[in-house]
Amino acid sequence: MRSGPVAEDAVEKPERQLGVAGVLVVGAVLLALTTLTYLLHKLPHGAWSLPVALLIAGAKGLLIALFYMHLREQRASNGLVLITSVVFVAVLLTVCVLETRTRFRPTIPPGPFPVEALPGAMEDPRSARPPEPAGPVNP
Amino acid sequence: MPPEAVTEHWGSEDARKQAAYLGMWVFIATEVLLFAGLFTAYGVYRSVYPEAFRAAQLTMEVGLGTLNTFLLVSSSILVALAVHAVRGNRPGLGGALLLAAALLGIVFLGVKGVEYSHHVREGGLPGDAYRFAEVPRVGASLFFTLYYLLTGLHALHVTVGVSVLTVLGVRSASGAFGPSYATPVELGGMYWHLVDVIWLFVYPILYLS
Amino acid sequence: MNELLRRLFFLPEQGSTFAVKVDHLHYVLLLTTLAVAVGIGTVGIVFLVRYHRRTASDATPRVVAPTWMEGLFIGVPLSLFLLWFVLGFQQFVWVMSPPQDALDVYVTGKQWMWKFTYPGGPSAIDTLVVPAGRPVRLLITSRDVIHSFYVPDFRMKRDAVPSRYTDLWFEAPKPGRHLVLCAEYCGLDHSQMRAEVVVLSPADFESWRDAQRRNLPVAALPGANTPETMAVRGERIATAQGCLQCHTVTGAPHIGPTWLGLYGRKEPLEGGGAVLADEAYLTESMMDPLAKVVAGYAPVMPGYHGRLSAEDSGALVEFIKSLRPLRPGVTAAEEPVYVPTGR
Amino acid sequence: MSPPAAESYLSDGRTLWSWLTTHDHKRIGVMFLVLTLFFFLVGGLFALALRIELLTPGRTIMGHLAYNRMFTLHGVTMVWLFMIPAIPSAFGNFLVPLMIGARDVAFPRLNLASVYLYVLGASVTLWGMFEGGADTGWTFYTPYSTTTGTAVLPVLVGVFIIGFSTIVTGLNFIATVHTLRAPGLTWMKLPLFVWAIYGTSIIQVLATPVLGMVLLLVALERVVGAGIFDPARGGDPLLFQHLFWFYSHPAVYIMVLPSMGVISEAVCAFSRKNAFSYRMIVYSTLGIAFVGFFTWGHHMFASGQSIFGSGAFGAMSMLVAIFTAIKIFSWLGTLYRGSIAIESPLIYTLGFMFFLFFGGMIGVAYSTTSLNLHWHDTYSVVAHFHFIMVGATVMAFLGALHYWFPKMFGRCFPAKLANSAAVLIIFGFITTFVPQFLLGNMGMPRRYADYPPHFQSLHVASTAGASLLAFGFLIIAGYLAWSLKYGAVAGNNPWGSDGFEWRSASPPPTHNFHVTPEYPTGPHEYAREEVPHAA
Ligand code: HEA
Ligand code: HEA
Ligand code: HEC
Ligand code: CUA
Ligand SMILES: [Cu+2]
Repeated sequence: MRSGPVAEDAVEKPERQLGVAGVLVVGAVLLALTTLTYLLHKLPHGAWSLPVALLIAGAKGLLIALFYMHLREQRASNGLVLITSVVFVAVLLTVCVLETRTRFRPTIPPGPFPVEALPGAMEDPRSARPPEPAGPVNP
Repeated sequence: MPPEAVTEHWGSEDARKQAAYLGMWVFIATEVLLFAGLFTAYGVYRSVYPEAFRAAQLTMEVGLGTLNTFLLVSSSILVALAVHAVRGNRPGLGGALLLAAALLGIVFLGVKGVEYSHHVREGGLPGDAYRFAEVPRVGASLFFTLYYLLTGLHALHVTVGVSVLTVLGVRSASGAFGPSYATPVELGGMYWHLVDVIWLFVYPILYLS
Repeated sequence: MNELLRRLFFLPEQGSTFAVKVDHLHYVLLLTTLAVAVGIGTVGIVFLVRYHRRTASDATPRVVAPTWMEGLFIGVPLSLFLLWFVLGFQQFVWVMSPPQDALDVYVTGKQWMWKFTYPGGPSAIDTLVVPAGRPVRLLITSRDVIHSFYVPDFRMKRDAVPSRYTDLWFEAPKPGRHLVLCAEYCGLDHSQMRAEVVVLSPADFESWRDAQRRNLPVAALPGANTPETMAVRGERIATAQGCLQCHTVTGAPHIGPTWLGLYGRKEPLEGGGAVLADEAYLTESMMDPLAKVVAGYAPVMPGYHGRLSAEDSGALVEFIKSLRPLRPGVTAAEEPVYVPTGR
Repeated sequence: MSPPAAESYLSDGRTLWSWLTTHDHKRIGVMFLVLTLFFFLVGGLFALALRIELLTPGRTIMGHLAYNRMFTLHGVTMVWLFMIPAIPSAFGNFLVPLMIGARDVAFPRLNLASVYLYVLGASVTLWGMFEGGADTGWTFYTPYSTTTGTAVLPVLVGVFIIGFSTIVTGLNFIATVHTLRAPGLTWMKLPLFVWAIYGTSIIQVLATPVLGMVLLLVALERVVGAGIFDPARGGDPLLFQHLFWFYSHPAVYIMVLPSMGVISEAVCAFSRKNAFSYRMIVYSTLGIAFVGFFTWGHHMFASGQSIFGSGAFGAMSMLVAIFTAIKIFSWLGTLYRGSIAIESPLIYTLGFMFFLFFGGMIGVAYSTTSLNLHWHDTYSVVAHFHFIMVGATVMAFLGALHYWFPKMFGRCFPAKLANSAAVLIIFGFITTFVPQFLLGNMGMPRRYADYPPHFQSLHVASTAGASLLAFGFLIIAGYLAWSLKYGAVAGNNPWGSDGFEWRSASPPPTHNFHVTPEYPTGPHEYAREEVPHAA
């Protein structure tokens, strides 16, 4: 029924396809990055270890998306879909974490509630009072 | 070969391909957001109970986790090669590579099973069943629950991926695909890469640092 | 003017300093909305009449909004909205930051009652007594699900979240009584989880508190004759009938099993089996205690058949039902500084 | 009466089987229409039961438990079984391919699958209703939803499955709009309804998976005690609220964006004018889809959320409100110098604009944070969202039903009767929900089976209004059903609309077009030679 191309230009940019060598090189980089993550973990590490590990994971993800999932060969809209989803994951995560971090606990005068042992604490661990300081640990 | 009617519906071969890719990417976006809830829960609770999470993390078996990472990354490489082979008109080779990747996926699941059995023995079970004496309950119990949810949901995806790869591998080996019709292999491959990428993020947050 | 607008918009009495403040913003917003509504309505009607279709083939010009007009569409509402937001958020921050010298009261919500406790005593159920003209800070928590402490006259509410304290402060300028409602859905009797704030003059408040500390009944309080809830009545009967000589409400077993958390629990029976402690079983246990004896206890409880009226036993059941286990995690006393909790 | 068109999608196979196995987007749209109307009726019956119970304080016809279940089921049915699928899945499916000159949606088989997913999810939910139904409210707040003894699980699972159905529909529309536009139909010539559906699809695809996850977590907590939100294990009930509203705030735009699309079409068609500001409507659609994701915390101002969080969410809510304002002004502007025909779709359109404005302004008032502390979880909120969801979205739904009824079935309905029914609905609406807003001002909390007596008079007014509404809907149902069979044959373009969907026959043939249409201009450009005229 219809004729002529869609309103879009060509889908793929075939000249950007990887050859076997390319695929293998990307693969080697991926394996190397994985090893790097593991080695960094072996080193003594502190507050930065998680961001660094996530950064490496992000780099690996980017490589896979671009080359193995052929984003590089495809229209920009496809990349946009991926970027949007990642952005919204980031939004959800950061906003929730930031919100929890910025809550204030009110000052508490001597409370009326010495937290009593719960009934049935012995037989059902579910309702048991946690052994460690109840509630969140302060930074 | 795509049936004649399909191209008519699409108007052009390019449109058909683009729709397939775009549809797959949108699907991938939904998968990413499906995991977002769990990642958020992890982020929030980790920031609330840093010590408990650290303590729980120290009991993870990093070796097995790393092994699994290597397994998935290698299988991804195999899948990428398979797509290349199919596009280059060697569907037989492509099929073999796909089946090999599926095999790695199965090994991954096996390793995961071994890990689970260790946790079960220790009592590091999710939710109500938590009995792990080594780590305090509050917070750590959340860590283990999240651990099971993240890895469990991921394992579910691996299982689906393995079946997809197997079907595609068999069909490819029997010559169903070729340079002019590689879309199913490409889409299946994308799914498998997605499974891999999600693991790449699950691995550091659960096992490392 | 204030009074007129308040009545026009069906707002309740202004029982707190915050209510007075926030109502002004309230009026501004509602009046602007009405004004713009009139504007939009007029424009719409004028267009309808003026440009009414006359023939099926009326010619119409192509009209496109000029850019400056698009700018107005965005700019005018946006600046108004942001202005309102700034004003409102200032009030919000003010009302979320309790002053230093506030009187503290603990508020515990549980299905379906409010309990108020003053540090150092006393405590009361469903009636919160506060002095007029002094800021009061409520430290709110819940023992089971989320509730919300809502006083329409104060124009504010705050959720009671299990395992955590939230706070709310207010200052009631003059003595009076204000209805407290639960505004977060919490189950069966959510709609009946009511209480009352009684504002007394400072002197009355002090004498009330003294009397309370010396353990006078709540009913003696001037003006506070709230209808007794079933659960409260049950508590009184339990004391009067001597149930509490054998049963505790704290969770500790005594001669008989504790009542805390009894309702809904599966009780193991002497001689095997178990029974779900529902209303029927509770009533049966009072009337014919030996029918089912709880494992590990001697069958010593007297039967109360004929000694308790149907209403009394109903009240006792309600009282037992109200004794829900406390959810853990309520933290003990803290240093008097604000610290980020992380949650 | 002779059948309207000799050969149409309706006559192409008349067996039930041919409907159940169809891949035709038009038939799928009609099936969704029937299903969602059915659930609108169910939800409406729940609503009437609610209103009757609230007639008097204390017990009127049901106890607390029954009431609690009733409003939960009312909310769940109306939101997930009616409102969210109503316009996109029914009218979107029917119209989007017609409007972009395509033969079908991109993935017809997936489209059929989404019908079956919807039916499956709806059946599970219905089964849950027969099991007694949940009593958690449509928001499923933990820890109540994880501890109550009612049949929460089937409802959760049902909604979870319906979520997949909406995801599939959204995915399909995105791919369709991207790849199946007819030659020459560029993005900035797309009908505004298509833009609206496109924006909606983006939200559906991005937000719904999060809902799926959070429902799954609640279900797991109920079944195996996963305990992610359980305070006894250090969990945070507020995290549930964050995840839930991350979906549900954007979801309110899933409900309102498609209806905005309907209104954009109807305003143009019935004033014979181009859109006053096409560009702004398009950008604001995308703006809502994007900024709508940053405001979810405005449902949690009173919950113990941090003050900073409340401030940020409040400010973002102000931003998202602007986009709606732009649209309302553009629609008003479209009427300017038009040739306005007062037909029932236009009456609904005017109602829509007015009620959306009111409801929206109440929303803006909430976002000032300080006012929210009084209004939160009172009947004011109930009024806010019914203003938008009934006053606006249901109006738009009815408008769409009337506007496209001839398109879908090739028949006209009695116009005078339709106009009076529309006016009746608007009056009924005002009497039902304005009193609710005032109740909220008085401080009447929502989800109350029983209330202190001083609230009664307004409740009585509201109930009276609800019965007017019900009466109005009955009339509409009556004459539409009658017209299906006995209505006058409509002809291809009874309204004389220049919307692209009218370029095929009414009802359209199975393959939509006999000749591929051409698109020299955008839709609704009436200032040119050769525009269609009303019959
Ligand atoms: C389709 C549904 C829909 C839509 C579109 C909206 C739109 C908006 N909503 Fe609403 N909302 C709901 C459905 C919806 N809402 C539901 C269901 C709930 C309750 C959930 C529950 O708890 O069960 C809720 C609750 C809710 C709350 C929480 C209330 C509470 O529980 O405390 C808030 C708070 O900020 C809010 C805000 C807004 C805002 C700012 C908008 C904005 O998008 C509105 C924008 C529109 C306008 C602003 C009107 C147009 C403006 C003009 C024409 C300009 C006027 C010009 C001048 C003033 C110069 N909504
Ligand atoms: C789209 C959503 C939607 C719609 C359309 C409605 C429609 C109505 N709602 Fe609903 N409502 C909600 C969404 C909706 N509601 C939500 C989300 C809640 C919150 C739930 C919660 O707290 O968890 C709520 C809560 C809610 C409450 C508050 C309960 C409480 O908090 O205690 C009340 C009370 O009056 C109410 C009333 C009504 C009424 C009278 C209508 C009327 O407009 C209904 C009129 C409809 C009919 C009477 C049906 C008649 C239909 C036919 C006869 C067939 C028609 C057929 C054709 C047209 C072909 N609703
Ligand atoms: C002499 C002590 C004594 C007194 C007084 C007493 N009880 Fe008991 N009660 C017991 C003992 C012992 C048991 C456990 C054995 C049994 O089930 O009979 C018990 C069991 C019960 C149970 C069942 C508890 C469970 O865990 O299953 C209920 C309910 C109860 N009592 C209510 C009451 C009420 C109400 C009163 C007062 C009106 C009361 N009791 C007075 C000793 C007492
Ligand atoms: Cu407590 Cu509602
Ligand atoms: Cu919202």
